[in-house]
Amino acid sequence: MTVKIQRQDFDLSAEYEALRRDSRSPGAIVTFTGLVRDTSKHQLITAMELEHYPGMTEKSLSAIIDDARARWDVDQVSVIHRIGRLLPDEQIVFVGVSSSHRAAAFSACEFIMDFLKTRAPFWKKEFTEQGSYWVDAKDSDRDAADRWSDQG
Amino acid sequence: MTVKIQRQDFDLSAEYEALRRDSRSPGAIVTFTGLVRDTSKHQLITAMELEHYPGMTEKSLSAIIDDARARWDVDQVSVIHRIGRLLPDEQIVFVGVSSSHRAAAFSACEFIMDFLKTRAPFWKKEFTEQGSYWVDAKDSDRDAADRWSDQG
Amino acid sequence: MLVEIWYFARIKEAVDCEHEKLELPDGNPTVRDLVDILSQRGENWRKALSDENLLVAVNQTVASMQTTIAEGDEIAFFPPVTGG
Amino acid sequence: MLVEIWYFARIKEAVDCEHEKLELPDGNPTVRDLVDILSQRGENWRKALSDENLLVAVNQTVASMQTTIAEGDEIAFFPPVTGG
Repeated sequence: MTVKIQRQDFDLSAEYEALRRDSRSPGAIVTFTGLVRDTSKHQLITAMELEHYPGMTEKSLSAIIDDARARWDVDQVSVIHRIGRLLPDEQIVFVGVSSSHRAAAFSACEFIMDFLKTRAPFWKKEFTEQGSYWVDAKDSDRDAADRWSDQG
Repeated sequence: MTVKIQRQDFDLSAEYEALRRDSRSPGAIVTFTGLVRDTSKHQLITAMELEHYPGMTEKSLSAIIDDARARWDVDQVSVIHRIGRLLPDEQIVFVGVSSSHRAAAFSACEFIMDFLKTRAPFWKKEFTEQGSYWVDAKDSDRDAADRWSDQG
Repeated sequence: MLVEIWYFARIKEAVDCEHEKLELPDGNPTVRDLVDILSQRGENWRKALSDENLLVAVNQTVASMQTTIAEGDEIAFFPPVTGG
Repeated sequence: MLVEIWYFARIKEAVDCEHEKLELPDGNPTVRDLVDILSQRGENWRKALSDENLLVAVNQTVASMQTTIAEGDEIAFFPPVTGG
């Protein structure tokens, strides 16, 4: 399990190759990459600033990964979240999961993203031509995380 | 949408960068990569041979992708399936989906894999020290595909 | 009428044939009729084509034993798929 | 007793403070007691800390208004998270 909080960009293929190398004949690798959107509520985004709570961030991500491991048979897990100033179309977040079971890799990867979105202490500020504002938490993200409590 | 059936290996990062480049500010990119396992029913696999039905393969993959597009708001979709002789831990299959919605990207990617496994005309022959045999279709793959008929 | 037939994977190995062109009697034959004709060729043919999991495609689309075959059709017999 | 307090995102901007050390009266104060003390500082503090969506963490674990604070604890106030 690796968790990285960093300002610099990441290289998907390096992360993927690390998962492949560190896994025991995995069979399935699922990756999620989140990118900065260029619009928000019909305004053009010129930049985004990502703040986080050092220490708690790593703790909460580790707890989310532990939860995923308790639910599914996964091999390696890797999470990267960038902080600081980002431009539209830049990579923000990466979650990669390897497993010998395809369904486990998909579920664990999506589960980690859903809880990262609702539990990990990151906050986004969007900069537009009209000004800057803190992004509001979305009901759809809360719903996405809640739905895991109904499932095995 | 790109569908490639090929003998040669593929480069995840090239596929990912193509999805990123061809999408309109996607927000989310999910990739699935399937790798050759090194054991099967407790026998060590020395190689695998992948046969397919040229023409029908492309047709069935296009139909599966169309089904996914009809169900979810996805931007770009890319599928690669290798054929011929493969060694353990080699990459067999890639499915990449970009979308402005994380849940859509996850669902469409998993849906395409589930139906590729049950509908696309590929057949695996495993070679072990004890001999070679055609792989049997798995009930778990049928169940994985069937579960999509209960969902939105 | 002339049709083209493909065999894949374990079916291909069982009947030891990958591809053939075959003249069928006219009169809207079904896949079932074709299977009956092919099954005359020997026990390996009969057994391979009576497998309950056997799949058939007509013109590269999954079909059934009741599907009617027309001049020039491409018919394929294969086991359940196992790719990915 | 001395505690450390962090403020994040829009809470930080509203109270114009990122980090402070504060001497609290002994006697098992709760997060609610701390919020009441901080709210005395002005309307911007009172408003920011009475937001119904306000989250609080004690020692980097999500806590509630009823959580008891001990000497040396690290308390953080922040809005719902929006990463990813």
